[in-house]
Amino acid sequence: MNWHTWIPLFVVVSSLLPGLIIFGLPEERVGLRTILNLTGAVIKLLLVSWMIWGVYQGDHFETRVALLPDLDLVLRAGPLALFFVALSTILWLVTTIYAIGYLEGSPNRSRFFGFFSLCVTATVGVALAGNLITFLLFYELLTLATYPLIVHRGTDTARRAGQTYLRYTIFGGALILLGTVWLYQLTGTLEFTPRGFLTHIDPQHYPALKIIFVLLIAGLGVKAALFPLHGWLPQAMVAPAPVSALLHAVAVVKAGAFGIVRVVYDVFGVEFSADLGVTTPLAWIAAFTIIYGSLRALFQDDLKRRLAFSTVSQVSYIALGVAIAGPIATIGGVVHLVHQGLMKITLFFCAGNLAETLGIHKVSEMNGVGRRMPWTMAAFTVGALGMIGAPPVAGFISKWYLGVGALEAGQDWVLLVLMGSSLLNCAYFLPILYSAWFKPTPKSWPEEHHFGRQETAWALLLPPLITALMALAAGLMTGLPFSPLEWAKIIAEREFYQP
Amino acid sequence: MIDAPFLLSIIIIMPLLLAVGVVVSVTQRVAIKIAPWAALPALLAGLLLDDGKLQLPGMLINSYLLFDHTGRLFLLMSAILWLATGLLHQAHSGALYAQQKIVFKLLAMTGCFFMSLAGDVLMFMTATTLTGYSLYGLLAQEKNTTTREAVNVMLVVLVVSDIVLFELLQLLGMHAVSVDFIAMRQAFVITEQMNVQFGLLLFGLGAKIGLLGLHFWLIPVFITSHLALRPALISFVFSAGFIGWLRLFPLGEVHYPAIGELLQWGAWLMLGYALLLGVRQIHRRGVLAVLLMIVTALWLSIVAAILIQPELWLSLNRNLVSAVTQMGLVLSALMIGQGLHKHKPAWKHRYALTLWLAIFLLTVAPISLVSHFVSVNSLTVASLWIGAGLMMFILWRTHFMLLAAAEASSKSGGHKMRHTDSSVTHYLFSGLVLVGLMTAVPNLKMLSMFTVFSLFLLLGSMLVLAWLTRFYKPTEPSQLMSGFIMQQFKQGRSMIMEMTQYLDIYSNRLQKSIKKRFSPIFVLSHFSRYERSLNRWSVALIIMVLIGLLVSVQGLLNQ
Amino acid sequence: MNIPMIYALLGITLFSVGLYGLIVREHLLRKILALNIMGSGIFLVLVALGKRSVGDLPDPVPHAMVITGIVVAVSATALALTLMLKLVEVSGSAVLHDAPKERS
Amino acid sequence: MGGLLSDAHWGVLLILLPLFGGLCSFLWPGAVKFIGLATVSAVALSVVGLGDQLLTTGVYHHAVGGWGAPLGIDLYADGLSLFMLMVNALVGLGVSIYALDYFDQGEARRFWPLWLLLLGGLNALFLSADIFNLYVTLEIVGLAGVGLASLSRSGAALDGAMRYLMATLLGSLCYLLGVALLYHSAGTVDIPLLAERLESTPPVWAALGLICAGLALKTALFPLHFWLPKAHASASAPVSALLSALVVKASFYILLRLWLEIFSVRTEGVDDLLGALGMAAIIWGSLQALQQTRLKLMIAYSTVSQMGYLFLVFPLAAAGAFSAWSAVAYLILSHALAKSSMFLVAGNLMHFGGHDRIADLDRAVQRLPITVGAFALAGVSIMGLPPSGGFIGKWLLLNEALNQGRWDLVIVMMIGGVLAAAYIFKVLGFAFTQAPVTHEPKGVPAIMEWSALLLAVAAIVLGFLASPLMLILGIGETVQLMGAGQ
Repeated sequence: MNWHTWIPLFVVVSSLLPGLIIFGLPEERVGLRTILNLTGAVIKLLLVSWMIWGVYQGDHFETRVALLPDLDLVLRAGPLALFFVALSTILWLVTTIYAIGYLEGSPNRSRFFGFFSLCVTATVGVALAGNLITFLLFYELLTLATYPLIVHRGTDTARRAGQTYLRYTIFGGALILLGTVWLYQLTGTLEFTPRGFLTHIDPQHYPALKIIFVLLIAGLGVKAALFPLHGWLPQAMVAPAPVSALLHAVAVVKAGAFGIVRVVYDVFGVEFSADLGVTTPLAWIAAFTIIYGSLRALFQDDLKRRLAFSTVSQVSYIALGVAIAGPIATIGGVVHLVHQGLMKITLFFCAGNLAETLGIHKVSEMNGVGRRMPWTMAAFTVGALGMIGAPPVAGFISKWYLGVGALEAGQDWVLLVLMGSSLLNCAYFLPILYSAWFKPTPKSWPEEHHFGRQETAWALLLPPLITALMALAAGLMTGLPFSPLEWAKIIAEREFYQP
Repeated sequence: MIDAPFLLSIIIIMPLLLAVGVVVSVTQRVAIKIAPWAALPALLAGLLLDDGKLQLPGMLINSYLLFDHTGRLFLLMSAILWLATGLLHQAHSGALYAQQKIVFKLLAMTGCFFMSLAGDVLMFMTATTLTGYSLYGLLAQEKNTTTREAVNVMLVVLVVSDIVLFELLQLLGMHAVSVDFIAMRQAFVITEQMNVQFGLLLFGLGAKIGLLGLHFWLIPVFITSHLALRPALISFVFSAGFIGWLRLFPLGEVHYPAIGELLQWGAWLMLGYALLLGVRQIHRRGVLAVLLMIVTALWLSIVAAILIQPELWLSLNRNLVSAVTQMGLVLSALMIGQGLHKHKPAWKHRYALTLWLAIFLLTVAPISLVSHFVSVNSLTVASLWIGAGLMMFILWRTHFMLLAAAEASSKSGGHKMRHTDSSVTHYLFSGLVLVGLMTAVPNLKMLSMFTVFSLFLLLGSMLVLAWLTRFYKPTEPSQLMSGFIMQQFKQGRSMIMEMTQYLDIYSNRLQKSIKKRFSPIFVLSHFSRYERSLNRWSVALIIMVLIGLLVSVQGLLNQ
Repeated sequence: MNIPMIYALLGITLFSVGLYGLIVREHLLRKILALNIMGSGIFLVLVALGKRSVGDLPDPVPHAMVITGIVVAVSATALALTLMLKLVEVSGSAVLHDAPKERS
Repeated sequence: MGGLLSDAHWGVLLILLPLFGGLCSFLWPGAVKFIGLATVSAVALSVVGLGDQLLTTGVYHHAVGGWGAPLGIDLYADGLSLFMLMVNALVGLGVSIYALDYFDQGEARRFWPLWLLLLGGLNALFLSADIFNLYVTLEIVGLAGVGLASLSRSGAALDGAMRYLMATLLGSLCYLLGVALLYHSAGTVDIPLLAERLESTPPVWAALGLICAGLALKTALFPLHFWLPKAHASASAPVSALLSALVVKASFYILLRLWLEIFSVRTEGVDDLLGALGMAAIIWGSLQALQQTRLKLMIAYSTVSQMGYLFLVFPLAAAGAFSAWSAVAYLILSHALAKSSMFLVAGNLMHFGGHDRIADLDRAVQRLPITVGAFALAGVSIMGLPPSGGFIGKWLLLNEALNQGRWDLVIVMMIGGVLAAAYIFKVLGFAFTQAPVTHEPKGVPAIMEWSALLLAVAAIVLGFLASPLMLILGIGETVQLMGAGQ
């Protein structure tokens, strides 16, 4: 009974099992539900850290289950997979605490937490997938698990937002299915191999490979909110704050970006896709999305919609990093996967706090919030500065590597895009900070809840602070061996550019 | 001297710990009491510690704290200035939001010390941003809107200059082997598009020290900043501006006469503009902003000279740094002290004496550097002398104007003495000037007899000139340059808002019409009519017969 | 054209007459009658084609099939008639109404 | 024990048991529920026995009454028929458990005998080896189906049943005429013998045309689907589940079986015609389903669309690849499970809210979580999203279509999947929201909810059992022959 073959499966099951049990729990069993949630999260964290330690030593973790006679489901824990799994596990633990606090006293929480753990199972599955078919399976499971969360409130707007979400993601899923079958037809295998498995395909198939690349990237682009396919993200903000925090800042959007990284590096191989000539259009689309997302965010008065458009623009950094096809740019793109997750989830937590404690949803209502809720706004400031790329917080490292990587790959125009996007980020984040800290507080808040001496409930206040500190630490302590940057370097030289 | 580089980290950790102490309610009272003395460890370290390097394992990308001659001098300057700020703050601190101000003050202080100790580029960028944002937090506490606008403009300029600097570092990063200053300087030397990078550097660092064209935020901020924050402001401006030049730009290693010439003429232009602005400026602190521009002009002319003859730099290095710190100290002394004579008529004579000494020190700093260039570059010598003269003229003129104003107010029934106890300010004023004198001593030794004589000659002539022009008052008061910029900014913003509103309305209308015409229900209703026809018996059965026939005919055809 | 072929053709004509009747006639009783006519047409075809083997003994298999066919036809018609009666009882008319104009 | 198991005539048992059970339940109405369930589970066990026998000794062949091929009736079971028997057993078991609580005493007395007779007819159909026997079993199934459809005695049910009766009778009569012509030209009705003797003469082609038309009408292929929505929507829930999942597939099985063996001398024309009709069925069925406001009508039209998928195999099978056949078998099984579960869910919702208007499914998610969960899982299989059996079928079909470069089939399958997602999620969306008018709900017994969930979960688990099922399909040389032959 070699343990190494079953750990990836245990990691996936460790959130699936509590989820299924929670579905069965009646509404009032709050205590049991919290225990189940937290134990699931802690177990997963322990397993993941064991695997990280193992992979660091060079062990090999893989679970293989036969699906079709010559095609089987594979869960493999490579450095890239663990990178994303670690992110989603930590943030799941934090978001569960936040969700428990946020949904205090709201109806049908068993259903919410059930689907919540299903979502995390799907995200972990997406990360650990060893071949394209398993990736597709968990990718579609992610769509199915997130739909009920978006429609959780049960209002008509929620239903319509759910419909638009589905229209995009189901369409994206169909594209990926077509691409995968066609690829399977051409190559006969779908296993993720470090530098792509398409190099031996004879050239007369190259036009077909180009179309497959477009199909796969379009399908993944839906979830990664690339320009034409990002429409669903701002509308999905109707979901409760923990949903928009974990899902639309970390799980769903990152699954798309992670998928793009997987396809470009492990299916096509970055050199092969570069001389196939498909990476430059992807770079242009990603660049355009960065600018477009920031521009749209500039004029959104609703706070969560502004954050949503900022997510649209920030996630395209990863796509840009991948599309530049240089080793340093890869590190930048991959490390932004974690940094953006940490920073964005802090911002969404704070937005949720403001909505929950003071009933503020609009940016114009945020005058003087810094005085009423100093700690939340401090976390928000750290997140916002990170997004702008101000040095102490994590954002600037990924921008640094992206910039240097772009120059090293000879694509100087990327530097202008990065500069423009930083300016636009300042333009839509600094006014918020200015009005929050320095404008006088209004006489009364829309609907204010008092939580005794501290500004808001512990469960709501702790998570943003934790993630803000993590973002700060990821920025300052990048030299440490297990920091996101070092791990991104391991990924780059182990997976993508081995000589 | 103690050789213990690990002590360097205390300089940074002490203020941060205090900041946390202020925030946490339990230790709040104690922390607020200690806060003003937070700069003490930095001062002691500056005096006692040897030069050294402290590797910070985890921090950023293999970054380390560097403590060398320039670092020491700037650290000392920042420490003194922040000590002054702490004391002033304690004396004048308003009750409102004291806690928030102290936190921002401690953070800004950490940033300033970080700047002088930063060993690598990213650490330096972190320090600049940290100081910039926390200083903005401090300055924006003011109530009146003019201060708010001025400080907002300052923030915009700082942020833009940071981004430009970040891009420059990325351009250098491509060639640099690692992130620290030495590697960056090498990269600067071997790059081919030198003018692009020098332009970025000029823009990035110039924005902070009032380069011509980026100077518009200096005057309003200097005028409106709170008394206690002025030394801090000077410390930030000098560290962010000049340390960047000294550490990042490979002075003495790159020979670039073309840019040198251009820069020299630029310096001259700045001096001329400074004269024009100085004369029109009647506010005593506005004048000091102009002085800062003159200092920058002199700095650029020196840099131009070094670009033309790189070998000058070896000898010039130490004097230049001490001259700059000396000017910084004296400038901050003037920032606090200039309006003091109104408060304590009794101390009038002591005040006048220190003021004269301050003016003398400020002007002697550039002159002391003349000896390096006297045989080499006449243009630089001329600009140094002119710069010194200009400073003297402007300072004297403001002094006389203040005296005239004092007499006028004393005749009109005595100006009510402001209640704040200004003794602390007095002591700090004279203290800063004395420290300035101490830093100037090594330079003064270099002065030849001839230069001293010509200096006094210049002093006398400027005195007379200032006395003559003290009655000339510009017609309308010096309008805040920043106001004009703010209007442009506001109009641009409202125009963009209108345009997007129009876009939104138009796209909504387009969407509605598309939805109505191609909505699925509309299209599908066509199908339901066909469906009903299919449901009739006769149609269905005819189709069935057709299919049967079709199949059999198919078979018969290709038997 | 020997005799059995004629009978086979007659059977097929009966089948098509029945089919026409089924398609055109509205009333259910007529449709059931039409079905019976089609059934008997097919049985005639079966019997007619039965005379294949050389000897004068006819081939027994089609006869077996016809008997089963008749049994099936009878039971089907019985079911159809009772269903029609039930339909008349419930909806008053023995005509299959096409779907009423659905309110769109 | 192994010995007894392997040589017992499971095939005969499979036919006799349901008939015997039907008679008993007719004679003793009091214990009808017990007899019914016992018979259905016995049938399931005998299917397992037959499966085991087939796996050990290969194809099962039994001449009924000892008579030889030309005259007597043979029973024949290979991989494909075993697969269909499994479909019968699984769906039958699920629906029977559901029906225990669904019918009140009066209706139960009439439901069980008819249902057991239907089961007997179906088993006989899948085991028969000659085309006339297929006709007889087809008739049994048709009449039993009409009887069941008219069970609820409402006006709509009777109207639907009548249409259904007319359609099935017309279909089987055409089929009988086809059989007559085939007998005339080949002198036998046994399928293997027919396969050797047939050559392409005019009567054979006429027979082919008639059989295709007749069976297409009974399988409700696109233009001839008029009778299905009304019949299936108005019948009571378990009955419509049976009709949609099993009866419709029986005639498709016959067409498949005949196509597989007799019409080996084929032309592309006919394949492509059926393929084109199949594609049209997918698109038309989904579009109609999108428009329906009532849940059961929507599910019925979804059946029309899903049947289209099955017909896509004919153009692909011209090359006789094994994966095309396994894809169809897989699609049949997963569709049967998913569709029956959906109809049972519709039954639950009718029972709960008194109506099945989709727009007024107010907050069904909180009040009937298991039922809506079952609907979602079944929907996943219908849409062909990964974890489900439907996905495997779709994957194999797509693979085969791409292999032969049939891009039209690929595109239509994609559009079909997306449209299916549209109408299924429309229902799920309304299940979350609050309906304008709320009425007091009636409790739904647990067995009914859990049986629906069981069938839906089976459809999902099917996705992971691909390789063993493929093994079963491989028994019997017919499918291999096709694969190996061409």
